[in-house]
This record gives sequence, structure tokens and C-alpha cells, in this order.
Amino acid sequence: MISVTREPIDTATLDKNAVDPACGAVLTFSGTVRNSHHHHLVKMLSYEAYEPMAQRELEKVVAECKRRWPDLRKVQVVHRFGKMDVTESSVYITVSSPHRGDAFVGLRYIIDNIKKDVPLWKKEFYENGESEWLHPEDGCSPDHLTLREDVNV
Amino acid sequence: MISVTREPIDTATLDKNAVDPACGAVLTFSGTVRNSHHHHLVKMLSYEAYEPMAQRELEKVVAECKRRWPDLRKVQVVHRFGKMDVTESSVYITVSSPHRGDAFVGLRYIIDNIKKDVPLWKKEFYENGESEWLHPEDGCSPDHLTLREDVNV
Amino acid sequence: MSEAILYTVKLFASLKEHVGREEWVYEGDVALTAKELLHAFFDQYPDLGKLRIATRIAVNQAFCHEDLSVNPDDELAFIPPVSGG
Amino acid sequence: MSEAILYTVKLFASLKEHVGREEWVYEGDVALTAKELLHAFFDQYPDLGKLRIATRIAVNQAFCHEDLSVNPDDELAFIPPVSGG
Repeated sequence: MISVTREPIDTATLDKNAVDPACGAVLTFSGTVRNSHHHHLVKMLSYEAYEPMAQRELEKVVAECKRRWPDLRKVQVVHRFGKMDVTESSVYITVSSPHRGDAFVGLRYIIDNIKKDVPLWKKEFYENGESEWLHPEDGCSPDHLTLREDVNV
Repeated sequence: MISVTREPIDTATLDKNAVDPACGAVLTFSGTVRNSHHHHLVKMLSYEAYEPMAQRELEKVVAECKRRWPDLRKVQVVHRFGKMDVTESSVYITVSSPHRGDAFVGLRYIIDNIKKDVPLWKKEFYENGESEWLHPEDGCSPDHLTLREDVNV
Repeated sequence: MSEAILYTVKLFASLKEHVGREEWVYEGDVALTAKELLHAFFDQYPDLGKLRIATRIAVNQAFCHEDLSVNPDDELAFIPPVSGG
Repeated sequence: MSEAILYTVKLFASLKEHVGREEWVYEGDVALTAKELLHAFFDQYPDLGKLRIATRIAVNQAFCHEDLSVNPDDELAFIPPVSGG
């Protein structure tokens, strides 16, 4: 399951599907909406998605992760968009592996690259009535300004 | 919740309690029983615990983790002992943090140190009728042969 | 006289909010590269400031080389720095 | 004549299985250090092989320094390499 969706994330089903008899380690990452950001009190979030491209980029991130760590047996990623409240999951990732080392680095790779390359944008709505789009300056991967073939991987 | 128990692990409750409005990252690690080990087919596992000491050592690992990464808001660890089948969780850890970096290193610290210092032992029962206690040679922490006060941390 | 070339580019997040529309249309006489199209947009909206250097262009739902020549039939989008996760 | 000193040490996992009992009892004339107690045990069970150098002793449910002098009233346990997780 690799998906970009407006629906709340069904984490229980993802957890269930992450189990694999060949795996000794299942790691999950839940990105949850925090109640504060840079000392602003956050009331609510909204994510905008360039939906078809976000789906494709998410699939690319997972494919590259599996290429780098071929021992990973299962990887699932669901990223939600639209409005969500504090403590709700905006992204949920599971990684299942025979051994824990691969699961740790693979999971880290996925969340780090989602934050670089998957076209989703967060707008925070603060308790004081203000709101702001987040465009982190370190959030883009300049590699993507060049063709994949040009890059020495 | 930090616990060594013979009961199946109630992961749903741990997941629920891991949520924290101040946290943007919740990581979980589930150590699950694998169906094979060094080309032996595993039918079943049994963990033996030196129960009161295992509880104490687990608490020490978590306390040291929180000391090293004080931004971690919540850490939960449940280690099960007794018999369990393939795909069941023998250990379940949750770590909740405002930012993901601390959660990743803290979670890794906890599982690595459980495997060094918490007195629990795994016996594997294989499909061919044999069984074996696992005593990994790299699994002990020689630091513990010296008093804590003697160790330069 | 050559026919005008029309590029229609999807906008997201603060770019969309700043422009007030979901798409930006560029009309010109010659085909542009990805980089030239980005420059044309940010020249028109100088208040977008630092987003100029951080925004990428996607062609047919994939990031592309900045020297790629862009076709009016391509699906085009400006991708400001993302903040998923 | 001094009274005999009795140490009772808990055994786990393959140590317990090898000895066939949950505890090992050592009787001697003088107080031992943790290291001496470990050596006395593995001298008695040489077939335990490599576990000799990897087994630690716990005194009152905590790992201890190998030079610690052990008290017969302490709760003692031999801790072979652990395999939780």
C-alpha cells in the first residue's frame, strides 16, 4: 500500500499488513500534527497535494529505498492531505525486515525523502487566527533540477 | 509503561498512549518472531526472563535514553516472555518526540541496549525437533563487569 | 508570423495563494526551457522573493532538468519547496 | 574452625539446562569475589566452553564489578549472554 489520500489513515490495517513471518523487525513512523511550531500555537493543519505526482514520487521513493536495501520485505506509506487536527497522523510508514538495521535506515530514508521530493504542502492555522504555508528552504533536493541520468548515484 | 510480562502485548493501547499533542513523530519498533534463523525453520520461541532484574534493567535503559535525548516526551517498552509463535511480538517499543531525529536515535538506542543488558534469553524450537538457546557472543556489554562509577561515560 | 505559444502551469500552496489562481498562463513567440519559464513567472511576481531560487518545475508529473525545452502540450507545474511528512 | 560459607546462585537458559537445576550452590571456607565465584562454577562445568568468558554475575539484580566481594546473603545470578529483543 503506497497511497496519497484525503481519508484518515487506517493505521490498524497497515500495522496488520506489516507483519511478515520472515521478518524480525517491524518499524513504523507516524507523522502527527503538533500543537506548536516556532512558538505559534497550532490549531489545525491543511495539506495540499499535487495528487497524481505525489503518488508517483512516493512510489519512486519507496522503489529507490527497496533498491538500496533489498532485504526489506514490505514497505507501506500512506500520506494524507486535506484538513487535520492536532494529534492526527498526516503520514504513516511501515517497514518490515528480517533484521532491524535495514528497517531503521530504510524508514529514515523514506521519511527524509518524502520531505524533499513529494509534492505536498503544509498550511498551518494558528490559534491567533493567522495561517502560513510552510516552504522549508532546505526542503528541496537540487538533484532533481538535473535529469536522473546525469546524476552519479 | 515499561514492563516485562508473560501476557501478549497490547499494541493498540501502547499506540494510543504514544500520541502526544507536542510530538510530531511517533516511532514504534515491534520485534517479531521470525520463521527462520541461520537456515533453521523456526516453529516456536520461548523467552526466559530473570523477571525482576529484567524489569530493572529495562527501566535503566529507558532512563539513560531519556537522559541522552531529553526532548523525547514519551517512551514505552513492553517485553514479553514465555512461549510465542511466529509473527507474534516479543518486544514493542514506542518513542514520541517533537522532531523525528531524536525519535530515531532514541529508539535505536533502546532496542540495541535491550539486546545487550536485559536478562532475557531466547530458545528457538525448530521444525526438525531440535531446539537451541541463543547466547550471542556479541550480546553482552563488558562495561557491566565494572561498576558504573568506574566507567567514563 | 509564427503562432503564439501558450504554456499553462499549475500552481500550488503559496504560489497559488499569491497569484490568486490555480494556473498561470504564459504566452510567447518561442519555445522556452524549464528554467526560462520559471524565470518568466518569478519576473512577473517579484514579491515571491526567495521562492524564486527554491521552486522547481515538473513536466508531466516528474521533476526535470532545467535546460529541458518545454512543450505546450506537457502537463506543467511549479513545485515550491515541499513540506509533507 | 571457621563456619562454611554457602553461596546460592540462580541459573538461566543454557546454564540452567546444562546443570539441570535452577540454582548452583557453592560451599567454601572463605568469602569470594564475583570473579572467583564465576571461575569456581565454570571450573566445575568445563563443557560450558565459551560461555565462561561471556557470562556475567548479577548481585542483588544488578551487574557488578568482578572484584566485588560477594556476600552469602546477596541475591546472586549468573547472566549468560542475553538474547532479548
